[in-house]
Amino acid sequence: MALLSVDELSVTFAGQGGGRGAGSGARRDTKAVDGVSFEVEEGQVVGLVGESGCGKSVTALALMGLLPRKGVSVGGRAEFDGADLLSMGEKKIRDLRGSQLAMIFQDPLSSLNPVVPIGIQVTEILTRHRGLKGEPARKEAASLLDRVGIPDPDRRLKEYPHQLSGGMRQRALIAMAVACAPRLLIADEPTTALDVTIQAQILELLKELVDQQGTALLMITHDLGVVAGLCDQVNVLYAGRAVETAGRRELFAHPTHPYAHGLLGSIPRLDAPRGDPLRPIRGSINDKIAWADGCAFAPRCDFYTMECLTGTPELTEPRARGHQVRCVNPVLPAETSAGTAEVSS
Amino acid sequence: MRIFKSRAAGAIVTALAVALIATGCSSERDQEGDSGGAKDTFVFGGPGDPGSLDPALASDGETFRVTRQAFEALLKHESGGSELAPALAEKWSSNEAGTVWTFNLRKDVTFHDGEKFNAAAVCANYDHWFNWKGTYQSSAVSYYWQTVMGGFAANEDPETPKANYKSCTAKDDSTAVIEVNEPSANLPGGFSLQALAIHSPKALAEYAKQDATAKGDAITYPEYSQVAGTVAGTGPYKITEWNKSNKEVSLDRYDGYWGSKAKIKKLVFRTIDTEDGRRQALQAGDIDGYDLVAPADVKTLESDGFQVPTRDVFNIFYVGMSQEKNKALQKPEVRQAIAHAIDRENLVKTQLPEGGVAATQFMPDTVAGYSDAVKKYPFDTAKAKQLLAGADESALKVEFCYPTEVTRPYMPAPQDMFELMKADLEKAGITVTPKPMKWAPDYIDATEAGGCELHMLGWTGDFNDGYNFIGTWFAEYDKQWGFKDKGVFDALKVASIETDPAKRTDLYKKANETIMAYLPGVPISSSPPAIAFADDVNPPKVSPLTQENFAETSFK
Amino acid sequence: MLRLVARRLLQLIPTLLGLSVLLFLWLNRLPGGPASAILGERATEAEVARINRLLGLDEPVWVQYGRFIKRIFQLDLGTSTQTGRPVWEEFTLRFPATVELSVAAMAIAIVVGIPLGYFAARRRGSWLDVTAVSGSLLGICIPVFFLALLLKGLFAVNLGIFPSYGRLSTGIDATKVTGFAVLDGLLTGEFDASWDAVMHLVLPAVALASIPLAVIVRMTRASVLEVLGEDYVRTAESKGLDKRVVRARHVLRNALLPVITAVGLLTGSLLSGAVLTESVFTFGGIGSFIRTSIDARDYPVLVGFILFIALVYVLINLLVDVAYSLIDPRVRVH
Amino acid sequence: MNATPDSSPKLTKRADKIDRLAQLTERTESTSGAGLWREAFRRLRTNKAAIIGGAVIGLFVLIAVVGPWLAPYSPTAQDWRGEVFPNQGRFVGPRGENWFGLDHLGRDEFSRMLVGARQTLLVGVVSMLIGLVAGAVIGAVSGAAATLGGEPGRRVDTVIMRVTDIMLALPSLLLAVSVAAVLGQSLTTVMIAVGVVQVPVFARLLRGSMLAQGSSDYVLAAKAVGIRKRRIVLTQIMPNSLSPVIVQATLSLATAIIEAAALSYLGLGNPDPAIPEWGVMLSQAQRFFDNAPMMSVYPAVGIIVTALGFTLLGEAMREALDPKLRG
Repeated sequence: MALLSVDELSVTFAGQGGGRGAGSGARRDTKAVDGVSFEVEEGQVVGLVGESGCGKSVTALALMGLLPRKGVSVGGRAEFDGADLLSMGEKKIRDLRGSQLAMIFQDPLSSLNPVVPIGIQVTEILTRHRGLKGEPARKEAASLLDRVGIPDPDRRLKEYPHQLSGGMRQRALIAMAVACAPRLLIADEPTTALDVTIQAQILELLKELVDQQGTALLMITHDLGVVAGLCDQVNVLYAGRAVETAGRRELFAHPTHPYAHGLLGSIPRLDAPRGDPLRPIRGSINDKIAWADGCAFAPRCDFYTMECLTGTPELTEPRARGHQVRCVNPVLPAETSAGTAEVSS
Repeated sequence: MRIFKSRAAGAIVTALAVALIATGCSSERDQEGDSGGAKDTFVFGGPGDPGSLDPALASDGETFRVTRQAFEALLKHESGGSELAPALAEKWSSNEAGTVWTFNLRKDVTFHDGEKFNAAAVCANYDHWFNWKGTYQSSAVSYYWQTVMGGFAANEDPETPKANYKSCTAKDDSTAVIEVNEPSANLPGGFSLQALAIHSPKALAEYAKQDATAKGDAITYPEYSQVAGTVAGTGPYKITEWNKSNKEVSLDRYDGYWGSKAKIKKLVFRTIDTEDGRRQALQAGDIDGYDLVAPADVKTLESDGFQVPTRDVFNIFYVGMSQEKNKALQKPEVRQAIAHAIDRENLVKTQLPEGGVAATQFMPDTVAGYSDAVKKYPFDTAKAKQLLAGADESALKVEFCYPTEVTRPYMPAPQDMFELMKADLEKAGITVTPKPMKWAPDYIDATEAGGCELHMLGWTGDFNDGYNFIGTWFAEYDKQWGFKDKGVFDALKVASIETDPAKRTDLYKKANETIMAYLPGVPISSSPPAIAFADDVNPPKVSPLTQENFAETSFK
Repeated sequence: MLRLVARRLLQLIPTLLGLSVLLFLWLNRLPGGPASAILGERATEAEVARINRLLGLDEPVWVQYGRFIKRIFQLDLGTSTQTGRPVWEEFTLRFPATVELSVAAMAIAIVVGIPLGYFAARRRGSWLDVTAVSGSLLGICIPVFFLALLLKGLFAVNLGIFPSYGRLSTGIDATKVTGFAVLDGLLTGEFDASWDAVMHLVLPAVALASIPLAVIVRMTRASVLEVLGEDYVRTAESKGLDKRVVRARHVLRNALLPVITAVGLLTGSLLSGAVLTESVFTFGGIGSFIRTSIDARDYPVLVGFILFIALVYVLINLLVDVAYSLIDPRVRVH
Repeated sequence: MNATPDSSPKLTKRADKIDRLAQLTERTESTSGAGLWREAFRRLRTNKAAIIGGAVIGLFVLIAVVGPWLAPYSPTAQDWRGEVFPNQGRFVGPRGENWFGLDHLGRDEFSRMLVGARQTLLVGVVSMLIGLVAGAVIGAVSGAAATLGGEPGRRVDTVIMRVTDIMLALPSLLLAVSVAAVLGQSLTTVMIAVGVVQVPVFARLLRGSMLAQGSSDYVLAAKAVGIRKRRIVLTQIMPNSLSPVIVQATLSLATAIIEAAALSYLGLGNPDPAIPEWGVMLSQAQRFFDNAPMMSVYPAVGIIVTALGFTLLGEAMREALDPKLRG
C-alpha cells in the first residue's frame, strides 16, 4: 500500500475575525483546499502543481500538522504508513515530524532563525530525534552540512544565517530536513527564491538525497520545468482540488483537463513551431465558482457548457488507466484543434 | 488586537469605577497602623525641611520649630501666650532711654556639650554675631540680627544698615549688659527671637572656623549648620541627627536640662510637603501630630477623633495696593470701594480654620496696640459701586497677583481665596485680570517691588509688639505700597521711639486709626494656623506665635 | 565593541557642552534670585540687590558663563537655593532612594510585563489577553499622579496595609551603609529595616511602574505575535522540536529583542515619573526634591538635574546598544 | 460539441450560460486595487476598537463644541457660595439643580465639566499641533539631509538626532518648567510645554520613515529616472512618510491631555483657575479627595476616557495602515 494516501483532504479557514471569539461576526469562510486526493508510494517523487493560491502549500502544512488550530478546520484523511496524520494527537505528530516527515520551505532566509547559529539549528533536531548531544551532535551536523555540499562546515556551524548565501541557506535547511533520513520529504517551492543556476544544483541535491535514502518526495511547485525534471507522478491542482493526475510522461504528452492543457500551452517550448503564439489562460485564480456548484475553472474555460455548472464533476479516466481527469468535457485529441481554433479566432 | 480593545474599553471603565468607589466610599480608618514602635518617640510632621541647625542663620518658621526645642534665648514668650517671659534671663530691665539692657541670668544652666552657661557665654554669642563677615552679612543669612541690631562691626556692603548694637559686657558671672546706640521698637522683643538664641561658647569657636560661602548662584551654609554634632544649646532636647534623605531631624531628651525635663525621650520632625500628605500620615498613624492643617481637614480630623487645638491668631492677611502701578488706586474712593466690595465674612466662614476672624486693621486683636476705634469698611457691593461712580472709575480695571504652590499660616488656600475676592470685585463692576506667580522668587519679588496693582500677602508676628506689624510696612515710603503720607509715617515714628510700653501701645492705637483712615490696603483676616495631634497625645500648649514647646508633650 | 563605547562617550562631550550653553542662556533669562526664595515676605528690593551683588549676579554675562562652564567641568553643579548645600551633595544624598524606587518599578514592570505580554499573545483572545490589553491601555491613559493618589487613598489611608509616605518608619533606626534602605538592612542584618523599606517601596513602585509595565506588556505581546507568525518558528515546529525548545529558543529569544530597547528607553523616562510619584508619597528621593525645587524655582538644582538626566540617558542608551549587539548577531557585523 | 451551426438557440444558450456563470462566480475582492487610505478606512470600519475610540472622541468633540451652550449655569459664577464650606469639609454632592453637585467654591460642577471639555480639547490639539509642526520640520530636514545630503548631510542628521535624543530624555515637566520660567505662567506656556515634549517624537518618527522610504525601490527608481532631489522629497518621500505621523498625532492627543493634567498637578497649569479645564479641576479637587471624592472623579474619568478614546483610535489606525498587518 502507499506510504501516504490523501483522501478528500479539505482545509477551511474561518472568515475574517472568525475564531477570535464572539467579538465580531465570523464572515464568509474560505475553502483553501477542497477535497484533494492523491497518493505517494515509498521512494516515489510526486508533484503537486498549480498556480499560486490553488492550495498546494496549505495541503503540505495540513499534512505536517502545522496549520494553526484556531479558525482552521481540516477534513478528510491522510494516511501516513497506515496512521491518519490529520486526526493524530499533537504528541505523536511531533514525534513523526523531523524524523519520518520532513519539510523544506520556500524562503530559506526567513525560514532560519536569524539570531541562532546554524550549528544549533541543525543539532537541535539531532538531539530531539536521535538523542545526539554535544560533540557527537556537532560532528554529525558537520557531516550533514558536508553532505548537502556546504564547504568548510565547521566554520559554518558557528555562523549565523545572514552570513550565508541564499543557496547555502537552502542547503542548510535541506540538511536539517534529511538529518533523520525521513521517509517522506515535503518540498514547498524549494527553489523559487533562488536564482536559476542555484536552482538546478538544489534540485540535483534533492534528487540524489532521495535516491540515496529512498525517501519519498512530495514536490510542491508551480514550475512545470521542475516537475518535468523530477517527478514520477504529477497532480495538477486547481482551486483546492486535484483536476488531473497522471504519470509525468502521460501528462506532458496528453494534458487532458482544459486547465492542465492551458498550463502546458502557456509555457514556451523550444520544439514548438516558430510563430505559434503562446496561449495564456484568461482571467485569474480569483474568478472561480465553488466546486459544489460546478467546475471551479469554468469561468476561465474555453470549453465550458451547462453541464460544467451543475455540481462537482467526477474523476474519470477518459484516456488511459491511472490518468484521472476531473472534467465534464475533457480536451480529447479531436477537440484539441477545435478548442485552440476558438481561442485564436 | 482588534476586538479586544473594544472589550478592553469596557473592562477598563468598570475597573476604574470599582477602584474609585472603593477609595471614595470606604471611610473607616485603621488606627493600629502605628509604625512608631515603642511609644517613647514623638513624630511631628512639618511642611518643609529646616534650612539650618543654627537658628541665627535662619528666618523661617520650619527651622525655628526644630531649633526652639534645643536652643533658648534670653527671653521667651509665656507658654501658649504672646507675653514676654523669662528664659535664660530670670529678670531684665533697661534704662530710661532704652539703650542699656541688663539681664540677670539663670544659674546652673549647662549646654548640651557640657559647657557652663554664664554672662560670658551670652556676650560671646552677641559678639560672634556682631563680628560676622562676608556672606554672613547677607540678610539671607542674618536677617533677624539685622532687623533687631542693625549692621555689623565692619559693614562690607554700603546697603547694610548701620550697626545699632554697641557692646555686651559680663558684669559678673550671672549679669550681662547689652548696650545699643538707639532705642528700638524691636527691643526687648528681639531678645526672645530664636535667631538670637544662646549657643555654647565651645560650639561658637567651631562655628567661627567655618564660613558661609556664596559662590555661583546661591549661598552655601556652613557645614556645622547642616550636620548634627557641633551645634549645642541649652534646650530640653538636643539635636542628634539630621537625615536629609529621610527628611527628618531627630532630637533626644537632654537630661541636664535646668527646667522641667521633657516628658518624651525622642522627638522627631519629619517633612511632608503636602497638606494631604501630612493628614494621611497622621490618619495612618505614621506621625503623632502636624502643623499647617488644611482648614478643610479640621472637621474630618476632629470627627475621626484627632485633636485639633485652636491657636490664638497672631497674623494678618491683607490685600496690598500699589498706588504707583495703578494711578486709579491713588483715589481714596477707589481704595474704599475695594474695601467695601470684598466679603471678608464669607472668606473667613468658608476658607479659614475655626477661630479665624475678619480683620479691621493691619494687626490681630492679640497684639498690644489693636484699636476698636478704627474706621471700618463693611461688605457693601452697592456702596462700592457708588463710590467708584463718584470717582468716575466705574470701568475700573485692576491686575490682581496671587501666589501659587504655597500655603502660609495666614492664607491656607491662596488660590481659592483669590477666586472669592475676584468674584466679589467683579460683582462691584471691577474688571480683574488674574496674575498668578510662583511664591518664590517671582511673587515675592513682584510684590516687594510694587509690580502688582493688587496683591495678597500677610505677616506672622515675631514677637508681641505693634511695630513688628504696621512698622514693617508703613514707617516710611515703601515700593510695595507706593505712597507717601506724612500722617501715617509720623504716627509710627513717634510710637517706635517711645520706651514706655503703655504709652507706646496708645500710640500704636492712634497709628492704626490713622492708617485705616488713609486705607493704604485692605486688611482681610487673621487665621489661626491649625495644628493637629493624635488622640493618644497630650499636646503642648499651642502658641499664637507657633512657638510650641514640645517638652510639654506626652503620651496618654 | 570597545570602539563603539569609546565613540559614544566622545559624542557625549559636545552634546553636554551644547546642552550646558542652552541651560545657561535659559538660566540667564530667569527672573529673581535666591534671596526672595530664602526670605519670603521678609525680602525687600534692597536685600535682593545686595544678595545678587554678593553672588556676582551683577557681572557681565560672559564672565558668569565662564564661571558656569568652569564649574560644570569640575563636576560642580552649584548650590541649591533651597537648602544652601551643593547640588551634587544633595543629589548623591537622595540618589539611592530614587534608584531603589526606579529599580523596584522596573523590576515589577519586567517581571510582570514580559510573562503577561507573552501569555496574552499565546492565548490571544482569552480573558487573560483581554485583561492584559485593557490593563495596559488603562495604565497608559491614567495620569500617574492620580493613580498614585488612588493607591495611597485605598491601600495606605483606608486599608492601612502600606505606609502612606516616606522610605522608613521612624521607629526603625537603620544603620546607613550604602544609602539603599533595603540593601542596608540586608547587609547589616537588620531585616526588619529591610522589610519596612520594602513595604514603603510597594505603593510608589507600583504607581511608577504603571507606564513601563503597560508599554512592556504591549510590546512583548505585539512582538511575540509577530514572531509566532515567522517562518523560522514554523521550521522549528516542522522539525518536531519540543514545545519548550521552540518557545525558549525560537520565539521568546527573538521576541525580546525589541523589548530590550524599550526597557532601556523607559528607564530613562522613569525619572520624570518619579518626580510625580515621589511627591505624592513624599518619598525622599531626587524626584520629590525636584518637585520642591520646581516650586521654589531652585534653578541650580533643576539645571544640575537636567544635565544629570542627559548623562544617565546617554549612558543607558549606550548600555542598550551594547546589550543589543551582544544578543543580536545581525547588529554585530555592522 | 460547442461548435453547433444554428445560431439563435446557441445565442440563448450562451446568454443563460453567461448569466448562470455570472451568478455563480464569486469575485474575491483583491486588496491591490484600493489605495492605501481607502483600504485603511475600509479596515477601520470593521474594527471595533476604532469604532469605540471614534465614538468617544466624537462625543468629546461634540461636548467641546456645544458644551458651553448646554451648560445650565455659568461655570465661573459662585452661585451657591454660601452652601460649600471647604474649611469644614462640607461639600454639596449631586442634586436636582446641580447634577454633579458643586465644586469647592460653590460653582456648578456639571457646567464646569461641560465647558471644561473645550479647554481640554484646545490644550490637547494646540500642543499636539505645536509638537507636530516643529517636529515635522526638524524631522523632515534631518531626514532629507540624511537621504540626499551625502556625507555632510549625514553629519547634520546625526547632530539633529543627538539633540532630539536628549530632548526625548528630559522629563516633560522639566521642559515645562523651563518654558514656564522663560515665558511666565500662562495657558500658552502649558500648550508650548506639552508641545515641546512631543517635538522629538515626531521628529524621530518622520525622519525614520523618510529614511525607510528613501531607500525604497520607488525612490531609487525616481532617482534613476533623474528626477530632481527636492522633487523626490516633496512628491515621493514626504507623502508616503505621513501615515505614521498621522497615527502618532492621534496618540499624542491622548498623551498631551494627560501631560497637561500632570502639569496642573505640579501647579504649572492654566493660571486662571476660574476657567474650567479638566486637568486643573482635577488637581484642584484632589485636595478634597477625602471629603468629596467625586469632585476629583468627574474630571479624572473625563481625562482617562478621552485619552482612551484617542489611544484606541490611534492604535486602530496604526494597525489599519501597517502593511505588515494588512490582508
